[in-house]
Amino acid sequence: MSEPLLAFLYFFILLTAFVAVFLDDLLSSFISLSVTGVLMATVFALLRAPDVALTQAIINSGLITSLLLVAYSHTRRTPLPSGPCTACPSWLRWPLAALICFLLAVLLFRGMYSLAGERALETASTHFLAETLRETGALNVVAAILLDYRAFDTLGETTVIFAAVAGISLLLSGGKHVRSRQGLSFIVKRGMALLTPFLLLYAASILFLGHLTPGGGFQGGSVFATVAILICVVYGTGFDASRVSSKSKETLEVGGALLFVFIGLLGAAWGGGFLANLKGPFFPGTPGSLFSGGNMLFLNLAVGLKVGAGLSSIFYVMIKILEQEGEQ
Amino acid sequence: MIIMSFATVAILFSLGLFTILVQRNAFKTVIGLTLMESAVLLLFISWAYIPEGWAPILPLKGSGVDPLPHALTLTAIVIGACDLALAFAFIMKLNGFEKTVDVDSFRRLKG
Amino acid sequence: MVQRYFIFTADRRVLALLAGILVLAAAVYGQGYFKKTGERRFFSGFLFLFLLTVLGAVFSALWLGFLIFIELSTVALFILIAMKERNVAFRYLAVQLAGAAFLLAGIAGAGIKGPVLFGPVQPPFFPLLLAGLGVKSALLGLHFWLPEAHGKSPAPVSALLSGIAVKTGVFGLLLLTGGAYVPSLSAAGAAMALWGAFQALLQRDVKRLLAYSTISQLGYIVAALGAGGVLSVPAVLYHAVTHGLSKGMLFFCAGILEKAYGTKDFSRLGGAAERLPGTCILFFIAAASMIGLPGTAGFASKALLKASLIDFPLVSACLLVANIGTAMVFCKMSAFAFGGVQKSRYLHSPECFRFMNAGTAVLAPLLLFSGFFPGILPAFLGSTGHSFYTVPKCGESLLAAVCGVFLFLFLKKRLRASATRVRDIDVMSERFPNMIGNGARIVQRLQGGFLRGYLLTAALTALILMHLFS
Amino acid sequence: MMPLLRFLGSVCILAGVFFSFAAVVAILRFPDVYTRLHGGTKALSGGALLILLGSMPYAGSSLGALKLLLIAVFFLISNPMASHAIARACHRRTLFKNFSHFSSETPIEGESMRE
Repeated sequence: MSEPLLAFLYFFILLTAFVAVFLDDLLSSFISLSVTGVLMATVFALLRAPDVALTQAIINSGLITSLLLVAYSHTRRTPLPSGPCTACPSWLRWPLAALICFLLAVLLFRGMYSLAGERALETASTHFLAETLRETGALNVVAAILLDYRAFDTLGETTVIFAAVAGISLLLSGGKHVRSRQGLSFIVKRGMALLTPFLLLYAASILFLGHLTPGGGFQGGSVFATVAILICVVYGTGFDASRVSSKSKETLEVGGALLFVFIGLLGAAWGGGFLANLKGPFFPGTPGSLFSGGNMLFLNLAVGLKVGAGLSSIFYVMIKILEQEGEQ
Repeated sequence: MIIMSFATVAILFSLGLFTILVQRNAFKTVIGLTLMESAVLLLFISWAYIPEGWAPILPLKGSGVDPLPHALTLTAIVIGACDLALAFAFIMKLNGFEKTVDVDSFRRLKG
Repeated sequence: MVQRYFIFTADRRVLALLAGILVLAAAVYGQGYFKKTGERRFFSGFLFLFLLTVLGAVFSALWLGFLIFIELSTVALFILIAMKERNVAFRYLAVQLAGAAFLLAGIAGAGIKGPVLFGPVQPPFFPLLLAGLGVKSALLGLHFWLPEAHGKSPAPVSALLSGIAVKTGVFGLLLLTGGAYVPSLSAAGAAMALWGAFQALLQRDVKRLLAYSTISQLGYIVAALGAGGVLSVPAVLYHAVTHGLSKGMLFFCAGILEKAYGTKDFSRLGGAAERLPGTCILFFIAAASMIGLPGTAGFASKALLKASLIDFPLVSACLLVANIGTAMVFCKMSAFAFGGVQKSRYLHSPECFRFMNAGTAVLAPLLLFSGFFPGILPAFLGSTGHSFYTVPKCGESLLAAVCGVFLFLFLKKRLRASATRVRDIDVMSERFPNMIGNGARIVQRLQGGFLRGYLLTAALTALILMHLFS
Repeated sequence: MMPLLRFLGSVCILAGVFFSFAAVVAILRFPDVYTRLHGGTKALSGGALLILLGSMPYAGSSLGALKLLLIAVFFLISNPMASHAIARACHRRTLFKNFSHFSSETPIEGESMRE
């Protein structure tokens, strides 16, 4: 493991973070934030965490930045009142905050330093690494943990996404969507026409091979959402709305969640308890083949549906508001 | 090597907190939040790394890296993304009311 | 189950007897005091609930049981007071709950190893329990709630309040000290006796006068309690009983006066003797017992008190002076309330007076009976062989009464509806509400609504704590 | 055979690094959006392509090398497209009115998506 490369990456992460914080121009601080995300993804990859790197690259540096830009372009920013902030003068606030953060950093570092002893695998992890193939038939241990050993938490997680989507569409409800919106130029449209199938293929591969190679429901779903956003941007919301209406997005989302619960119930039906793998219709199959991880494939599909539809409907709701702004 | 990543985590986290404490723009607060969250992610992963470990994909070529924190981090990233999206929605809504993005102008929660 | 949580020893039965009699008298009195039948039913309903909770408190074997039942009795009293004065009731409840907080803290602390028996407690938690019970039994510094609670609540309720509620607090103190000698308590008792009598002399309102005299009589009890020794338990309980009965009668008479003349102020009271002869006689019986004239229960309990304070000359001297003061107080009340010319209109309603007089009359024979046979109650409590009617004791009490009367006649003009009011700590209970008011204003200024301000303070405190404890 | 390929690969990577460096200089030095955009994108796509191609022999399996090639192709398609979109957006926003001598087609109203 190359030590200097990691040090270099850490330095750049901190550099871009500082830039993102102290730059006055918001747009460029957003971009440097996404650069931090990308660098973080490379660090994760170097630290032997491919799944997390993939997710980080897609969600934190991809989706979040696009949502950030949409939110930024929507809010009408009247210039900040330059007067001294009334709560407490800035000359007092900056040093005080700096002191607090420095103390916090010292404390955190001291705490972590005492932790940094010799690292050995705990019992749980050794069990996971040794038994996953036999117990779940999946090759990707992380996906096995997520979808088999701790499937219930993943269900909880999908409900969190559901809650976020519901919250956002509640907050930003109202405002109708303008149909006739031309997208970008002809060249970009044709280019996208060429690229979209490959993107979709890539998303499907992440989704369905989640239990074999790094990937899974969340990453696949997010890539689908990104593809939806790209189409929305390139071809304009008119084209996109006629293709996949918001109603169908909702049904997809709810369908994903229900599929997840249904698979869980299937496990319970065969006496294995809610979300039990390798029970009834689900069999371990030959490791490495597509239908090998018991119900993990279908769970991935359910989560993918949910996350894809959810995130794209978030983007869709935000976009919709924007269009309404554009009209006045 | 671990010490270096722990140092980065500490600095990144306190930087995020510093942003939230100092900056008056709501978007900068969101940036601060993102930094703090990614610091935590980095802590998880660098804590899970074992020097000669391989990625937790079977069949393992050598000793594996600790897969449990990876699963936790995955969940953390997704949930972090959700609440950031909510934060954007809040900012857009508040901007609708207050017509500015200055955090000090959101003073409805008075004592 | 009952055996483990409740004990029925002799001293608890005495207090329960007192509570029972007073509640019975109050029930009869209440029929006359309240006009509307709804109020009467409501009053007697909660009255017996109050009795139940007091019995629970008195008989409980564990400190926790005692705390629970005493708080229930506070709630019952709160409801009874709230019939007439709502915010007084709230203040009373607030103060009592504060006391209960101390009590609970002490009990929790003491009870770490196991349920704490209702008795002496290890040193570190003694002050906590002392403070909690001090609020309940209106010790010197903690008596600010008593004058206001007595002054404004309905007559039967204030009779209960000073007759039983304070006594359960004192009973707690008795078991807390468990016969040990606590110098601070006896000093506090003497001081309470003097201060109560002094303040009572200067009051314009009948009920506040009686409230302060309750405080002075409590001073007697607490002094005996602090002195400790084998005699302390019978002396404390005997005086508690006599004070409960006579103070109950006095509050009933005050209630009758209030109903008859519609006022409690001395300046507008007067000439009640020829209008309410029965009440006047009952008043004199109770006053005699309070002063401790021979032949009444007061004399016997005061003699027993003096016997238990033999080796504390200073304290007994203070109590003698307080006794003179008490005599002056009741001369003042009889002169201004019953004697003199009638100043305000007399609202004639014989049937309600019949009930009220009957209620008061229930208590009178008990006082006289235990006056003529003083040895019965101490014998019941297990300490016999006291000679009550000896020449020096009678001489001493008569002397105190006589010079009390002469002093009053001498100072009569100054004590008439005296405007001079020595500020007492109970003024604080009036300032209680607006203290909370400007507290809220300070909080408002602090919470300016700046989210970052909140975060800054939160982060700072979190950090300091982490540094302290890490 | 493999060491020769490795040598050629490293030469390609070095060329790629030089192109990236040129891109950075271009972005810093050029006066306005269009020239800066043009310099940045062309050099960058050139640099990234070269690095990718150069690292193909270093990839573990031949499948890995194929994947790198795929990335290069994708990069070749998307990068110019993106820069075209940005340039057109800037033009239609008529950010630089003083460059009116350009044959500006009728700018379509409505806010374009800022990417």
